[in-house]
Amino acid sequence: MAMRNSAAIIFFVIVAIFIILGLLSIHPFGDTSDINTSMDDHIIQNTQKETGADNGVTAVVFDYRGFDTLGEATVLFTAVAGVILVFRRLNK
Amino acid sequence: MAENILIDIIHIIIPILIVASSFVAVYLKDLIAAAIAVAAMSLLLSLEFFILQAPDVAIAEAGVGACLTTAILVIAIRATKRMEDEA
Amino acid sequence: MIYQIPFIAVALLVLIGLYAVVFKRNLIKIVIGITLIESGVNLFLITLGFREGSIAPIYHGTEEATRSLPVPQALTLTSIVIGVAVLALMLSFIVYIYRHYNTLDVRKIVGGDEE
Amino acid sequence: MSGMSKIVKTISATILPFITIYGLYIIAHGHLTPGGGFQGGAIVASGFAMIVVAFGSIWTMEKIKEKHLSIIESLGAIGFIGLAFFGLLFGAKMFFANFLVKQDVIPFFNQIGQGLSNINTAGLLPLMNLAVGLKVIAGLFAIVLVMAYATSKIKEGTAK
Repeated sequence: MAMRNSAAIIFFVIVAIFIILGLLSIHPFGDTSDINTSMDDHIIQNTQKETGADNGVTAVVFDYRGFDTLGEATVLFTAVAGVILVFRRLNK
Repeated sequence: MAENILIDIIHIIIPILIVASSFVAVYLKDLIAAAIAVAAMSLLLSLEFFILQAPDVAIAEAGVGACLTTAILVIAIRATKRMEDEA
Repeated sequence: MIYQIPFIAVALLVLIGLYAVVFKRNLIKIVIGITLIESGVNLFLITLGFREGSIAPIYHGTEEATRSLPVPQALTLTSIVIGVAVLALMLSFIVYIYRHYNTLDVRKIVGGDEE
Repeated sequence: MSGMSKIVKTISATILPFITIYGLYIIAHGHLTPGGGFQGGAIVASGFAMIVVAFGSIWTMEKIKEKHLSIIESLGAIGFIGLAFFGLLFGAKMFFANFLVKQDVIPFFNQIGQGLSNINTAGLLPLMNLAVGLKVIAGLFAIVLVMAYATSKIKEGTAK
Protein backbone atom coordinates (compact mmCIF):
# COMPACT_ATOMS: atom_id res chain seq x y z
CA MET A 1 0.00 0.00 0.00
CA ALA A 2 2.55 2.53 1.12
CA MET A 3 5.01 1.39 -1.52
CA ARG A 4 2.44 1.72 -4.27
CA ASN A 5 1.49 5.22 -3.13
CA SER A 6 5.08 6.38 -2.99
CA ALA A 7 5.77 4.94 -6.45
CA ALA A 8 2.76 6.87 -7.77
CA ILE A 9 4.00 10.07 -6.14
CA ILE A 10 7.49 9.63 -7.64
CA PHE A 11 6.01 9.00 -11.12
CA PHE A 12 3.75 12.06 -10.86
CA VAL A 13 6.60 14.32 -9.75
CA ILE A 14 8.89 13.14 -12.56
CA VAL A 15 6.24 13.76 -15.22
CA ALA A 16 5.43 17.17 -13.72
CA ILE A 17 9.14 18.14 -13.83
CA PHE A 18 9.36 17.15 -17.49
CA ILE A 19 6.22 19.10 -18.38
CA ILE A 20 7.47 22.22 -16.59
CA LEU A 21 10.88 21.97 -18.28
CA GLY A 22 9.19 21.70 -21.65
CA LEU A 23 7.00 24.68 -20.85
CA LEU A 24 10.03 26.81 -20.05
CA SER A 25 11.69 26.21 -23.42
CA ILE A 26 8.67 26.70 -25.68
CA HIS A 27 8.38 29.60 -28.10
CA PRO A 28 6.40 32.72 -27.12
CA PHE A 29 2.65 32.55 -27.59
CA GLY A 30 1.54 33.69 -31.01
CA ASP A 31 5.04 34.02 -32.46
CA THR A 32 5.93 31.32 -34.99
CA SER A 33 8.99 33.04 -36.47
CA ASP A 34 11.47 30.55 -35.00
CA ILE A 35 9.76 27.36 -36.18
CA ASN A 36 9.65 25.96 -39.69
CA THR A 37 6.27 26.68 -41.27
CA SER A 38 7.12 26.10 -44.93
CA MET A 39 4.62 23.26 -45.41
CA ASP A 40 1.79 25.29 -43.91
CA ASP A 41 2.72 28.31 -45.98
CA HIS A 42 2.67 26.22 -49.13
CA ILE A 43 -0.77 24.91 -48.22
CA ILE A 44 -2.06 28.38 -47.36
CA GLN A 45 -0.89 29.84 -50.66
CA ASN A 46 -1.91 26.99 -52.99
CA THR A 47 -5.13 25.59 -51.52
CA GLN A 48 -7.48 27.39 -53.89
CA LYS A 49 -5.29 26.71 -56.91
CA GLU A 50 -4.67 23.01 -56.30
CA THR A 51 -7.84 21.68 -54.69
CA GLY A 52 -10.42 24.35 -55.48
CA ALA A 53 -11.67 24.40 -51.90
CA ASP A 54 -12.12 27.54 -49.85
CA ASN A 55 -11.70 25.85 -46.49
CA GLY A 56 -8.05 25.07 -45.88
CA VAL A 57 -8.71 22.62 -43.07
CA THR A 58 -11.03 20.46 -45.21
CA ALA A 59 -8.45 20.52 -48.00
CA VAL A 60 -5.80 19.22 -45.60
CA VAL A 61 -8.08 16.57 -44.07
CA PHE A 62 -9.37 15.06 -47.30
CA ASP A 63 -6.75 15.87 -49.92
CA TYR A 64 -3.26 16.53 -48.64
CA ARG A 65 -3.49 14.09 -45.75
CA GLY A 66 -6.12 11.62 -46.81
CA PHE A 67 -4.32 8.69 -45.23
CA ASP A 68 -4.82 10.16 -41.77
CA THR A 69 -8.56 10.31 -42.39
CA LEU A 70 -8.49 6.70 -43.60
CA GLY A 71 -6.85 5.63 -40.34
CA GLU A 72 -9.37 7.65 -38.35
CA ALA A 73 -12.25 5.95 -40.16
CA THR A 74 -10.69 2.59 -39.30
CA VAL A 75 -10.45 3.52 -35.63
CA LEU A 76 -14.09 4.65 -35.55
CA PHE A 77 -15.22 1.42 -37.23
CA THR A 78 -13.22 -0.67 -34.75
CA ALA A 79 -14.68 1.21 -31.78
CA VAL A 80 -18.26 0.74 -32.96
CA ALA A 81 -17.62 -2.96 -33.59
CA GLY A 82 -16.09 -3.29 -30.12
CA VAL A 83 -19.03 -1.62 -28.37
CA ILE A 84 -21.55 -3.80 -30.21
CA LEU A 85 -19.46 -6.87 -29.39
CA VAL A 86 -19.27 -6.07 -25.67
CA PHE A 87 -23.05 -5.63 -25.40
CA ARG A 88 -23.86 -8.42 -27.83
CA ARG A 89 -25.54 -10.74 -25.37
CA LEU A 90 -27.72 -7.98 -23.89
CA ASN A 91 -29.09 -6.83 -27.22
CA LYS A 92 -30.82 -10.03 -28.13
CA MET B 1 -7.13 49.80 -28.85
CA ALA B 2 -10.13 49.15 -26.62
CA GLU B 3 -10.94 46.12 -28.73
CA ASN B 4 -7.41 44.76 -28.18
CA ILE B 5 -7.74 45.10 -24.42
CA LEU B 6 -11.07 43.28 -24.51
CA ILE B 7 -9.56 40.40 -26.53
CA ASP B 8 -6.67 40.21 -24.05
CA ILE B 9 -9.07 40.00 -21.11
CA ILE B 10 -11.01 37.20 -22.81
CA HIS B 11 -7.73 35.40 -23.55
CA ILE B 12 -6.87 35.53 -19.85
CA ILE B 13 -10.27 34.65 -18.38
CA ILE B 14 -11.22 31.62 -20.47
CA PRO B 15 -8.11 29.46 -19.70
CA ILE B 16 -8.61 30.15 -15.99
CA LEU B 17 -12.22 28.98 -16.25
CA ILE B 18 -11.14 25.86 -18.16
CA VAL B 19 -8.62 24.90 -15.47
CA ALA B 20 -11.16 25.65 -12.72
CA SER B 21 -13.87 23.46 -14.26
CA SER B 22 -11.42 20.61 -14.83
CA PHE B 23 -10.37 20.85 -11.17
CA VAL B 24 -14.05 20.70 -10.16
CA ALA B 25 -14.52 17.63 -12.38
CA VAL B 26 -11.77 15.80 -10.54
CA TYR B 27 -12.71 17.07 -7.07
CA LEU B 28 -16.43 16.22 -6.92
CA LYS B 29 -17.56 12.93 -5.42
CA ASP B 30 -20.86 12.80 -7.30
CA LEU B 31 -20.00 11.32 -10.69
CA ILE B 32 -22.94 12.87 -12.56
CA ALA B 33 -21.87 16.30 -11.32
CA ALA B 34 -18.35 15.50 -12.52
CA ALA B 35 -19.75 14.61 -15.96
CA ILE B 36 -21.54 17.97 -16.08
CA ALA B 37 -18.29 19.70 -15.15
CA VAL B 38 -16.54 17.89 -18.02
CA ALA B 39 -19.27 19.17 -20.36
CA ALA B 40 -18.75 22.73 -19.12
CA MET B 41 -15.00 22.32 -19.66
CA SER B 42 -15.64 21.16 -23.22
CA LEU B 43 -17.87 24.11 -23.99
CA LEU B 44 -15.31 26.61 -22.66
CA LEU B 45 -12.63 24.77 -24.62
CA SER B 46 -14.61 25.20 -27.84
CA LEU B 47 -14.89 28.92 -27.07
CA GLU B 48 -11.10 29.03 -26.63
CA PHE B 49 -10.65 27.26 -29.99
CA PHE B 50 -12.85 29.87 -31.63
CA ILE B 51 -10.77 32.67 -30.14
CA LEU B 52 -7.59 30.96 -31.39
CA GLN B 53 -8.93 31.14 -34.99
CA ALA B 54 -9.91 27.50 -35.42
CA PRO B 55 -13.68 27.50 -36.14
CA ASP B 56 -13.69 23.95 -37.57
CA VAL B 57 -12.29 22.47 -34.39
CA ALA B 58 -14.65 24.63 -32.33
CA ILE B 59 -17.71 23.18 -34.07
CA ALA B 60 -16.43 19.63 -33.65
CA GLU B 61 -15.59 20.11 -29.98
CA ALA B 62 -18.96 21.71 -29.22
CA GLY B 63 -20.87 18.90 -30.92
CA VAL B 64 -18.83 15.99 -29.65
CA GLY B 65 -17.55 17.16 -26.29
CA ALA B 66 -20.56 18.96 -24.92
CA CYS B 67 -23.25 16.58 -26.12
CA LEU B 68 -22.11 13.07 -26.99
CA THR B 69 -19.43 12.70 -24.30
CA THR B 70 -21.90 13.75 -21.61
CA ALA B 71 -24.54 11.38 -22.93
CA ILE B 72 -22.16 8.41 -22.95
CA LEU B 73 -20.80 9.23 -19.48
CA VAL B 74 -24.28 9.57 -17.96
CA ILE B 75 -25.41 6.32 -19.58
CA ALA B 76 -22.40 4.48 -18.16
CA ILE B 77 -22.87 6.01 -14.70
CA ARG B 78 -26.55 4.96 -14.73
CA ALA B 79 -25.54 1.34 -15.24
CA THR B 80 -23.02 1.44 -12.38
CA LYS B 81 -22.78 3.30 -9.10
CA ARG B 82 -23.46 7.02 -8.84
CA MET B 83 -21.25 8.03 -5.92
CA GLU B 84 -17.51 7.65 -5.89
CA ASP B 85 -16.65 5.48 -2.87
CA GLU B 86 -13.51 6.73 -1.24
CA ALA B 87 -11.49 4.63 1.21
CA MET C 1 1.39 39.12 -25.96
CA ILE C 2 -0.46 37.42 -23.15
CA TYR C 3 2.47 35.93 -21.34
CA GLN C 4 2.03 32.25 -22.18
CA ILE C 5 -1.29 31.81 -20.40
CA PRO C 6 -2.65 29.15 -22.83
CA PHE C 7 0.52 27.06 -22.44
CA ILE C 8 0.21 27.23 -18.66
CA ALA C 9 -3.42 26.15 -19.00
CA VAL C 10 -2.27 23.18 -21.10
CA ALA C 11 0.25 22.13 -18.44
CA LEU C 12 -2.32 22.43 -15.65
CA LEU C 13 -4.92 20.44 -17.61
CA VAL C 14 -2.49 17.61 -18.27
CA LEU C 15 -1.30 17.58 -14.65
CA ILE C 16 -4.84 17.53 -13.23
CA GLY C 17 -5.79 14.69 -15.56
CA LEU C 18 -2.64 12.79 -14.64
CA TYR C 19 -3.43 13.26 -10.95
CA ALA C 20 -6.87 11.73 -11.51
CA VAL C 21 -5.39 8.81 -13.45
CA VAL C 22 -2.65 8.04 -10.93
CA PHE C 23 -4.27 8.67 -7.55
CA LYS C 24 -8.01 8.06 -7.97
CA ARG C 25 -9.45 4.60 -7.44
CA ASN C 26 -12.81 4.85 -9.17
CA LEU C 27 -12.70 3.67 -12.78
CA ILE C 28 -15.03 6.36 -14.11
CA LYS C 29 -12.90 9.03 -12.42
CA ILE C 30 -9.88 7.57 -14.22
CA VAL C 31 -11.73 7.82 -17.53
CA ILE C 32 -12.58 11.46 -16.76
CA GLY C 33 -8.88 12.05 -16.16
CA ILE C 34 -8.02 10.55 -19.55
CA THR C 35 -10.57 12.88 -21.16
CA LEU C 36 -8.93 15.86 -19.46
CA ILE C 37 -5.46 14.85 -20.71
CA GLU C 38 -6.83 14.52 -24.23
CA SER C 39 -8.42 17.98 -24.06
CA GLY C 40 -5.10 19.39 -22.92
CA VAL C 41 -3.29 17.85 -25.88
CA ASN C 42 -5.89 19.24 -28.29
CA LEU C 43 -5.52 22.71 -26.82
CA PHE C 44 -1.73 22.39 -27.09
CA LEU C 45 -1.88 21.58 -30.80
CA ILE C 46 -4.21 24.48 -31.56
CA THR C 47 -2.12 26.87 -29.48
CA LEU C 48 1.03 25.86 -31.39
CA GLY C 49 -0.58 26.79 -34.68
CA PHE C 50 -1.76 30.24 -33.64
CA ARG C 51 -0.07 33.31 -35.06
CA GLU C 52 -0.35 36.79 -33.62
CA GLY C 53 -2.99 38.77 -35.50
CA SER C 54 -3.89 35.95 -37.86
CA ILE C 55 -7.28 34.90 -39.19
CA ALA C 56 -8.68 31.43 -39.83
CA PRO C 57 -7.52 29.52 -42.96
CA ILE C 58 -10.83 29.95 -44.76
CA TYR C 59 -10.81 32.03 -47.92
CA HIS C 60 -13.46 34.40 -49.16
CA GLY C 61 -12.28 35.48 -52.57
CA THR C 62 -8.52 35.91 -52.77
CA GLU C 63 -7.48 38.51 -50.19
CA GLU C 64 -3.99 38.25 -48.67
CA ALA C 65 -3.56 38.05 -44.91
CA THR C 66 -1.67 36.10 -42.29
CA ARG C 67 -3.42 32.81 -41.64
CA SER C 68 -3.07 30.45 -38.70
CA LEU C 69 -1.52 27.09 -39.56
CA PRO C 70 -4.03 24.59 -41.04
CA VAL C 71 -2.23 21.28 -40.47
CA PRO C 72 -2.44 21.21 -36.63
CA GLN C 73 -6.13 22.09 -36.88
CA ALA C 74 -6.77 19.18 -39.22
CA LEU C 75 -4.92 16.74 -36.95
CA THR C 76 -6.85 18.02 -33.92
CA LEU C 77 -10.09 17.45 -35.81
CA THR C 78 -9.09 13.83 -36.36
CA SER C 79 -8.04 13.50 -32.72
CA ILE C 80 -11.40 14.63 -31.33
CA VAL C 81 -13.43 11.97 -33.16
CA ILE C 82 -10.92 9.26 -32.20
CA GLY C 83 -11.21 10.50 -28.60
CA VAL C 84 -14.97 10.02 -28.37
CA ALA C 85 -14.74 6.57 -30.00
CA VAL C 86 -12.09 5.39 -27.55
CA LEU C 87 -14.07 6.87 -24.63
CA ALA C 88 -17.14 4.86 -25.63
CA LEU C 89 -15.08 1.67 -25.82
CA MET C 90 -13.54 2.29 -22.38
CA LEU C 91 -16.94 2.95 -20.78
CA SER C 92 -18.36 -0.24 -22.33
CA PHE C 93 -15.56 -2.25 -20.75
CA ILE C 94 -16.22 -0.51 -17.42
CA VAL C 95 -19.90 -1.52 -17.49
CA TYR C 96 -18.82 -5.08 -18.27
CA ILE C 97 -16.30 -5.06 -15.40
CA TYR C 98 -18.94 -3.76 -13.00
CA ARG C 99 -21.33 -6.55 -13.93
CA HIS C 100 -18.60 -9.13 -13.40
CA TYR C 101 -16.89 -7.90 -10.21
CA ASN C 102 -19.74 -5.79 -8.72
CA THR C 103 -17.34 -2.98 -7.82
CA LEU C 104 -15.61 -0.05 -9.47
CA ASP C 105 -12.63 0.13 -7.12
CA VAL C 106 -9.39 -0.63 -8.93
CA ARG C 107 -7.63 -2.19 -5.98
CA LYS C 108 -10.48 -4.58 -5.23
CA ILE C 109 -10.64 -5.61 -8.89
CA VAL C 110 -6.96 -6.53 -9.12
CA GLY C 111 -7.15 -8.24 -5.73
CA GLY C 112 -4.90 -5.70 -4.13
CA ASP C 113 -3.07 -5.58 -0.82
CA GLU C 114 -5.93 -4.03 1.13
CA GLU C 115 -7.19 -6.97 3.10
CA MET D 1 -36.30 4.09 -19.14
CA SER D 2 -39.57 4.39 -20.97
CA GLY D 3 -39.35 7.98 -22.03
CA MET D 4 -40.03 11.34 -20.48
CA SER D 5 -43.22 13.41 -20.28
CA LYS D 6 -45.38 14.44 -23.23
CA ILE D 7 -43.96 17.97 -23.35
CA VAL D 8 -40.39 16.75 -23.80
CA LYS D 9 -41.44 14.26 -26.46
CA THR D 10 -43.34 16.87 -28.48
CA ILE D 11 -40.59 19.47 -28.31
CA SER D 12 -37.83 17.07 -29.29
CA ALA D 13 -39.84 15.61 -32.15
CA THR D 14 -40.49 19.15 -33.39
CA ILE D 15 -36.88 20.25 -33.11
CA LEU D 16 -35.25 17.15 -34.66
CA PRO D 17 -35.80 18.08 -38.37
CA PHE D 18 -34.17 21.47 -37.85
CA ILE D 19 -31.10 19.93 -36.21
CA THR D 20 -30.85 17.39 -39.02
CA ILE D 21 -31.15 20.06 -41.71
CA TYR D 22 -28.47 22.15 -40.00
CA GLY D 23 -26.10 19.19 -39.77
CA LEU D 24 -26.65 18.27 -43.42
CA TYR D 25 -26.03 21.90 -44.40
CA ILE D 26 -22.73 21.82 -42.52
CA ILE D 27 -21.77 18.58 -44.30
CA ALA D 28 -22.72 19.86 -47.75
CA HIS D 29 -20.91 23.19 -47.40
CA GLY D 30 -17.84 21.70 -45.75
CA HIS D 31 -15.42 22.91 -48.42
CA LEU D 32 -16.64 26.51 -48.39
CA THR D 33 -17.47 27.43 -44.79
CA PRO D 34 -16.26 26.05 -41.44
CA GLY D 35 -17.51 22.53 -41.11
CA GLY D 36 -17.25 19.21 -42.85
CA GLY D 37 -18.08 15.57 -42.44
CA PHE D 38 -16.98 15.14 -38.85
CA GLN D 39 -18.70 18.22 -37.49
CA GLY D 40 -22.01 17.77 -39.30
CA GLY D 41 -22.07 14.09 -38.41
CA ALA D 42 -21.53 14.91 -34.75
CA ILE D 43 -24.39 17.43 -34.85
CA VAL D 44 -26.86 15.02 -36.48
CA ALA D 45 -25.85 12.24 -34.09
CA SER D 46 -26.47 14.64 -31.18
CA GLY D 47 -29.99 15.23 -32.46
CA PHE D 48 -30.69 11.51 -32.59
CA ALA D 49 -29.19 11.10 -29.12
CA MET D 50 -31.76 13.66 -27.95
CA ILE D 51 -34.48 11.39 -29.39
CA VAL D 52 -33.01 8.45 -27.46
CA VAL D 53 -33.11 10.47 -24.23
CA ALA D 54 -36.65 11.76 -24.75
CA PHE D 55 -38.43 8.66 -26.06
CA GLY D 56 -36.47 5.96 -24.29
CA SER D 57 -34.03 3.57 -25.85
CA ILE D 58 -36.41 0.60 -26.09
CA TRP D 59 -38.87 2.58 -28.22
CA THR D 60 -36.01 3.80 -30.41
CA MET D 61 -34.55 0.31 -30.77
CA GLU D 62 -37.90 -0.88 -32.13
CA LYS D 63 -37.79 1.78 -34.85
CA ILE D 64 -34.10 1.72 -35.80
CA LYS D 65 -32.15 -1.49 -35.46
CA GLU D 66 -28.41 -1.45 -35.03
CA LYS D 67 -28.19 -3.65 -38.15
CA HIS D 68 -29.39 -0.76 -40.30
CA LEU D 69 -26.87 1.57 -38.68
CA SER D 70 -24.04 -0.87 -39.44
CA ILE D 71 -25.18 -1.01 -43.06
CA ILE D 72 -25.12 2.79 -43.31
CA GLU D 73 -21.69 2.97 -41.70
CA SER D 74 -20.27 0.34 -44.03
CA LEU D 75 -21.73 2.24 -47.00
CA GLY D 76 -19.92 5.37 -45.85
CA ALA D 77 -16.63 3.51 -45.44
CA ILE D 78 -16.94 1.82 -48.83
CA GLY D 79 -17.77 5.14 -50.48
CA PHE D 80 -14.75 6.81 -48.93
CA ILE D 81 -12.29 4.08 -49.86
CA GLY D 82 -13.86 3.68 -53.28
CA LEU D 83 -13.46 7.37 -54.04
CA ALA D 84 -9.85 7.08 -52.94
CA PHE D 85 -9.30 4.08 -55.25
CA PHE D 86 -10.86 5.87 -58.24
CA GLY D 87 -7.86 8.18 -58.06
CA LEU D 88 -5.75 5.25 -59.27
CA LEU D 89 -7.68 5.17 -62.55
CA PHE D 90 -8.06 8.81 -63.55
CA GLY D 91 -6.04 11.97 -63.40
CA ALA D 92 -2.76 11.81 -61.56
CA LYS D 93 -2.91 7.98 -61.14
CA MET D 94 -2.39 8.23 -57.39
CA PHE D 95 -4.17 7.05 -54.27
CA PHE D 96 -6.34 9.91 -52.92
CA ALA D 97 -5.84 11.93 -56.11
CA ASN D 98 -8.41 14.67 -56.55
CA PHE D 99 -9.25 13.69 -60.11
CA LEU D 100 -12.34 15.82 -60.62
CA VAL D 101 -10.79 19.24 -60.17
CA LYS D 102 -9.45 21.11 -63.21
CA GLN D 103 -9.72 17.98 -65.39
CA ASP D 104 -12.36 16.85 -67.84
CA VAL D 105 -12.92 13.36 -66.53
CA ILE D 106 -16.65 13.93 -66.57
CA PRO D 107 -17.50 16.17 -69.57
CA PHE D 108 -18.83 19.63 -68.79
CA PHE D 109 -18.66 19.06 -65.03
CA ASN D 110 -16.23 21.89 -64.53
CA GLN D 111 -18.21 24.26 -66.72
CA ILE D 112 -21.24 24.28 -64.40
CA GLY D 113 -20.97 27.08 -61.90
CA GLN D 114 -17.55 28.48 -62.65
CA GLY D 115 -16.00 30.66 -60.04
CA LEU D 116 -13.83 30.49 -56.99
CA SER D 117 -16.32 30.02 -54.15
CA ASN D 118 -18.84 27.79 -55.81
CA ILE D 119 -20.40 24.53 -54.78
CA ASN D 120 -18.67 22.24 -57.30
CA THR D 121 -15.26 23.82 -57.52
CA ALA D 122 -13.61 21.37 -55.14
CA GLY D 123 -13.96 18.22 -57.20
CA LEU D 124 -13.89 15.19 -54.91
CA LEU D 125 -14.06 16.94 -51.55
CA PRO D 126 -17.89 17.29 -51.20
CA LEU D 127 -18.38 13.60 -52.06
CA MET D 128 -15.79 12.56 -49.48
CA ASN D 129 -17.47 14.88 -46.96
CA LEU D 130 -20.77 13.13 -47.63
CA ALA D 131 -19.26 9.65 -47.20
CA VAL D 132 -17.46 10.52 -43.97
CA GLY D 133 -20.58 12.30 -42.72
CA LEU D 134 -22.70 9.17 -43.21
CA LYS D 135 -20.04 7.12 -41.44
CA VAL D 136 -19.81 9.45 -38.44
CA ILE D 137 -23.62 9.79 -38.10
CA ALA D 138 -24.18 6.03 -38.12
CA GLY D 139 -21.16 5.24 -35.94
CA LEU D 140 -21.78 7.70 -33.13
CA PHE D 141 -25.53 7.07 -33.06
CA ALA D 142 -24.94 3.32 -32.96
CA ILE D 143 -22.62 3.75 -29.97
CA VAL D 144 -25.17 5.84 -28.03
CA LEU D 145 -28.12 3.60 -28.96
CA VAL D 146 -26.44 0.30 -28.10
CA MET D 147 -25.09 1.57 -24.77
CA ALA D 148 -28.43 3.08 -23.75
CA TYR D 149 -30.38 -0.07 -24.68
CA ALA D 150 -28.02 -2.41 -22.85
CA THR D 151 -27.86 -0.27 -19.71
CA SER D 152 -31.64 0.08 -19.57
CA LYS D 153 -31.89 -3.72 -19.81
CA ILE D 154 -29.42 -3.97 -16.90
CA LYS D 155 -31.42 -1.40 -14.95
CA GLU D 156 -34.67 -3.28 -15.40
CA GLY D 157 -33.05 -6.52 -14.31
CA THR D 158 -34.10 -8.40 -17.42
CA ALA D 159 -30.52 -8.86 -18.52
CA LYS D 160 -28.99 -12.27 -18.36
